[in-house]
Amino acid sequence: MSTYCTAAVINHEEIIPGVWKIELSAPEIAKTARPGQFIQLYPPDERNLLARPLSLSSISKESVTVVYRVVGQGTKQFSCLQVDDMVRVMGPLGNGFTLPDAGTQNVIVGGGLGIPPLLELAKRFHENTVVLLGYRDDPFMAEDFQRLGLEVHIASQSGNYGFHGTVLDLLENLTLPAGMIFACGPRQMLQSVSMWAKGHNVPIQVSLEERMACGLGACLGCGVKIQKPGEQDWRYLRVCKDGPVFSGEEVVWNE
Amino acid sequence: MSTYCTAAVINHEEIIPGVWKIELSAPEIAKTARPGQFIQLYPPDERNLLARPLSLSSISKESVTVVYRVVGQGTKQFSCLQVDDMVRVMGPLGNGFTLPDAGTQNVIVGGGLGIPPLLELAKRFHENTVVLLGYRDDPFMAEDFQRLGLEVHIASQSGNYGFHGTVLDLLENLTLPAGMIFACGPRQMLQSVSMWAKGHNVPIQVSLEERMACGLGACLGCGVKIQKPGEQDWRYLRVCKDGPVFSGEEVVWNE
Amino acid sequence: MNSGMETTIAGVTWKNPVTTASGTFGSGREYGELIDLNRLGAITVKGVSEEAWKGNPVPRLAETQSGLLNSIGLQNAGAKHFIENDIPFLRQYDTKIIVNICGHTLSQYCAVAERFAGCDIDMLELNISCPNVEEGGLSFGTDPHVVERVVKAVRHYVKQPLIVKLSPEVTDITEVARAAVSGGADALSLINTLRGMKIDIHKRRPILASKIGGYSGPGIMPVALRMVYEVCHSVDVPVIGMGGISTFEDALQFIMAGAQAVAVGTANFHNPYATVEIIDGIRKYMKENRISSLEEIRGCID
Amino acid sequence: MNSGMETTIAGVTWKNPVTTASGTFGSGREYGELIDLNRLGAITVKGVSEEAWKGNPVPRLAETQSGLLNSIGLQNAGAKHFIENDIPFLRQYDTKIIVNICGHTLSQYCAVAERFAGCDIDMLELNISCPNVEEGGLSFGTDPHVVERVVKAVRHYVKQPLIVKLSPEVTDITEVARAAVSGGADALSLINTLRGMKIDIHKRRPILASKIGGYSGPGIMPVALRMVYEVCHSVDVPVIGMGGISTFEDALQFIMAGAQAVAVGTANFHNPYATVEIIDGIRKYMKENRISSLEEIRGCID
Ligand SMILES: Cc1cc2nc3c(=O)[nH]c(=O)nc-3n(C[C@H](O)[C@H](O)[C@H](O)COP(=O)(O)OP(=O)(O)OC[C@H]3O[C@@H](n4cnc5c(N)ncnc54)[C@H](O)[C@@H]3O)c2cc1C
Ligand SMILES: Cc1cc2nc3c(=O)[nH]c(=O)nc-3n(C[C@H](O)[C@H](O)[C@H](O)COP(=O)(O)OP(=O)(O)OC[C@H]3O[C@@H](n4cnc5c(N)ncnc54)[C@H](O)[C@@H]3O)c2cc1C
Ligand SMILES: Cc1cc2nc3c(=O)[nH]c(=O)nc-3n(C[C@H](O)[C@H](O)[C@H](O)COP(=O)(O)O)c2cc1C
Ligand SMILES: Cc1cc2nc3c(=O)[nH]c(=O)nc-3n(C[C@H](O)[C@H](O)[C@H](O)COP(=O)(O)O)c2cc1C
Ligand code: FES
Ligand code: FES
Repeated sequence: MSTYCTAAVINHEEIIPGVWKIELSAPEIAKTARPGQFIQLYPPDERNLLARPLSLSSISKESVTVVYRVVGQGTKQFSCLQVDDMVRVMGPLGNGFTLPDAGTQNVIVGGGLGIPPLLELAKRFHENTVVLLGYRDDPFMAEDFQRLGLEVHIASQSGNYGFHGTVLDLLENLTLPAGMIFACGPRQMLQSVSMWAKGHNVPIQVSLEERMACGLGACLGCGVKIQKPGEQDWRYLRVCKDGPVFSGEEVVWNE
Repeated sequence: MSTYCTAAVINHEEIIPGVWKIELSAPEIAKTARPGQFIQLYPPDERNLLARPLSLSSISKESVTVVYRVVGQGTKQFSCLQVDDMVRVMGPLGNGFTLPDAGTQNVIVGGGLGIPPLLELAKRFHENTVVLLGYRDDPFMAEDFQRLGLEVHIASQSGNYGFHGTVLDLLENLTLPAGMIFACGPRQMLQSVSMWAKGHNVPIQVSLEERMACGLGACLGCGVKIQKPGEQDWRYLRVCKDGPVFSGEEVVWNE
Repeated sequence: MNSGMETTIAGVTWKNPVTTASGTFGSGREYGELIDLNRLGAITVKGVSEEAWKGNPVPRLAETQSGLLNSIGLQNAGAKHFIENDIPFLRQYDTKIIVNICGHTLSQYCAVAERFAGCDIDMLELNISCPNVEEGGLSFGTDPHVVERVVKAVRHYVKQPLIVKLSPEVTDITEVARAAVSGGADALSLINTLRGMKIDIHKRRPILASKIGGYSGPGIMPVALRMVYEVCHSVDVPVIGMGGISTFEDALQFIMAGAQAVAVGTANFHNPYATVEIIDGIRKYMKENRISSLEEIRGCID
Repeated sequence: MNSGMETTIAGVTWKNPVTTASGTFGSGREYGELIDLNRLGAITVKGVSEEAWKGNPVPRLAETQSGLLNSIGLQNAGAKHFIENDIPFLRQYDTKIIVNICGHTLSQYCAVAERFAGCDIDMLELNISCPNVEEGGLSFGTDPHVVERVVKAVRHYVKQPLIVKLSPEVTDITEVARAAVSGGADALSLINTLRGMKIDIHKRRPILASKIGGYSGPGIMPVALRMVYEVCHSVDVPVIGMGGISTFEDALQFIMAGAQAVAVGTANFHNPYATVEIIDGIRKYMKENRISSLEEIRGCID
């Protein structure tokens, strides 16, 4: 069940240049939200008709937090929101991650802005979990994962920080066999991690993005090619309703 | 010469319910502004493309003041402006009133929201001036005229205040012969005052309104039917550039 | 109790004049989580074709200033799936069901119309105006002669009152409207989207994978209102007006222009409560202006 | 010094690809108080007819969401007045002069074209697409056969390069574009306004005295861009794109769609500096993206 409401900004800070963390007071949304779900946040300038989908980064009793990068008109406007400003929001939306059976060896794989959406998931895991974080350059939010007491490995493409390489390299170097992979990040990364998972026969859940209008599953704007086992051909499922989390094996990657 | 700039709000108050007085810091505009001229004020919500024309009510060295009634989307937005907010403005625009020769017996006739635009004009007169103000109901800004030491007569249609009637009744009751009439108010009132002036052979300047786009004289959106003495037919002149002040005799009233 | 908002279109009485624009509201299921579907005069569902259609490649959506471009391409699971899943769902609610149908060829149109003939639905809307499919769709909707022929052919299979949905992409909308009526339309709906484009100047390519998409939202409303006004003055069948309606003021403009009812599309994306807020707003306006029936203001613009 | 922004249209080289849309900028005099007219690639003036035209009744303007309706009705003081007053004024500036001409009848079009034949102007723009006059205007602009005939007839009297301005109110813009070219157009400009309407629900009447007016501004841009893209892929003459352009990003979209130049109209009302800000913005984009000539990006959308 999702809600549409006007929420007050409780906290808002720029965590690294161009990337903001915003906490919204939205008890109705927080109540039922699960890791991997997202909200639709409406830009204050009404010339922008469409809400922007942003994944939940953490969920508390009364509030939800998302982390976003300023990329265009909508996120630019969000970055101007002040504490106590009101903003229209709808959520929680989408399926979220399916939590594994206890005892599964979880591997969380995040790249760039795909990292924050994995934090709430990581909070649900207390053991048997390795977190692999890939950055282009300087890292952010790594300490949020470390603080959970999980095993965290970091890679950066620039080599400025942690391992000089990608999360795929980190995956290759895993010492334990992975039982389930949870991945969020650029499509390219999700594709290669899914290929790796397929090759190693590890089930994988990936969180995808696509442009959205309704966010509810009604407009069919946000198609992703999915071919389920046993089906003869792919068909478009909806990122907003059938996802954003899909089984990596079922995604038809080659576009 | 007019300027287009962003001006800070210096003062803003609701003087009677639904009517606001706003003072803008705009030295460039104030420098050359004359009584009877107007500004174009741009609504903050960019879905409203067009600026709103508002007549100058008073002009100081560094600032200009306008008084407006909240009637629609644009003026509603203006009423939400706070002191220190910035707003886009263009001005001064239009011709303004032509000041009479010294010694002329001036009659200033204002009705409703047509009253504030006459204040700056009244300030330029120190004697030989009668001010006739007509209200539907409760009066506003009458004291601003009284404070100038001019002879002020008030009428209200409700009879709640002053003379029970219209400014036309006040005109009829004038004891001195009028030398020049300056009028601003609803079109209906301007028409009847112009008829009166014609009948009494008194020259009259009226300030008119029409919907505007450019405000500069370029788009020909703001036509008013004018027939100048000696011309065979009327033609559309521009309220924004050729007016807003016209000779009441030259306006073709019957539409 | 009579609210004064009841609206009869081709013999079917809606409790109020507000429906949803096809394709923006699915079959109501998703928005039903947020609003009470019983409130709606009718629900017009996403276009249904005889067989399932895959739809167009993504990205399928592009936001423009005060508008939206879409190139969904009428993705749908086919008539059989719809009949089994959506009609029973919709019948739980006290609202009329309007099924929007589409096809690539005339025989596909006829087949899907025929399939719905025996179904428990209230009205059928024939979409001959979708800009997002290669064959059929728009090409059927722009030439008055073709329009008349297509409507006549499909009409033969239709058992419910038939609404024909017009494309705005024509030189003279009244000509097409008259053709649809003489082909047998019981009512008309307009407008479908205008075709539009948006380019990403940094990536130097169109935002939509299909390059061109259907333009909807507040940005098309002046055109939609003008066309509804023109059509209402040209034909005698009732008109369902749509195109950018987002507020009750917008809806009333269409009704004053002569529309019997209105549909709300893109506005749902901007405000999921749009439909019910519009219904409430119309009621409030009627009360404040002592209007006891919409007939008093409908078509008051001559 | 070559800025990379020089644009040649039908043999006339503008210093940059930005002009004003006819009717939104007068003859430049008024905006000249606020901006330096020397900055503009060209100035396209308000439509001029052979005799003076009174124009339509007021109100002539209605604001819509992200748009504007106008029904000026081509009010102008006639060709003689224009030639005596405006050409000498404009010639003071280092910019090209484009005169937009209109008529009620074919012979009026020819007469005004002939009158400008001997005048010191750079290009002539033939407006066969104005929605706001009863005769001529739009009716000349929608039927491809009529378009070809009108252009051919007027062409005969024209001495300067001839731009033909197209109406968007047609089923297939490329058909009309090809007709104009085969009639002898050296360049095309598009789009003129779409026809739209707005109703005051409190007064229960249209805002415009003429009821229907021409719709312009950001709300029409998706349609304008799509049409410019389609026309650029259908004819070989240069195209001047317009319709809602308000920022340099908008202008670049038209150039990437294939436009040789762009015109800025309604945006002037929202921001009198729009034209010069667009020119500066294009220059900045070129610098940041190491583009030395607009040719590198023009028409990059295939
Ligand atoms: C399920 C989901 C979860 C997401 N979670 C996050 C997150 O946690 N943090 C984050 O920074 N970003 C996230 N994104 C991407 C985010 O939605 C876009 O960056 C954002 O919409 C851009 O909006 P804008 O107005 O700034 O950009 P503009 O380019 O001005 O937006 C124009 C239109 O395109 C859409 N759009 C642009 N980029 C994207 C994109 N990558 N995905 C979907 N729509 C897009 C916008 O929503 C808008 O409708 C998520 C996307 C999806 C689909
Ligand atoms: C020269 C001039 C001076 C004016 N001075 C004053 C003044 O000092 N105080 C004051 O309260 N009002 C004044 N007005 C009227 C004022 O411009 C309108 O009340 C205002 O534009 C309404 O804007 P809105 O967005 O609230 O209304 P809306 O109805 O939402 O506006 C829609 C459009 O119609 C235009 N419009 C609506 N009413 C008028 C009108 N009466 N005149 C011109 N355009 C209109 C708006 O500018 C806008 O473009 C003046 C008008 C003119 C032409
Ligand atoms: C995402 C989307 C999908 C649509 N799908 C359909 C459709 O399947 N059948 C149809 O007849 N119209 C379809 N339309 C057109 C709408 O029903 C409506 O005619 C148009 O959007 C104008 O109304 P609006 O501005 O209120 O959205 C679609 C519009 C949108 C935005
Ligand atoms: C107030 C106004 C007056 C116009 N007058 C003319 C005209 O005289 N001749 C003409 O060809 N086009 C005229 N147009 C159309 C514009 O030149 C332009 O084609 C249209 O407005 C789309 O561009 P825009 O959205 O940038 O304004 C006029 C437009 C407006 C808004
Ligand atoms: S955004 Fe509408 S179905 Fe996903
Ligand atoms: S508003 Fe443009 S000429 Fe007056």
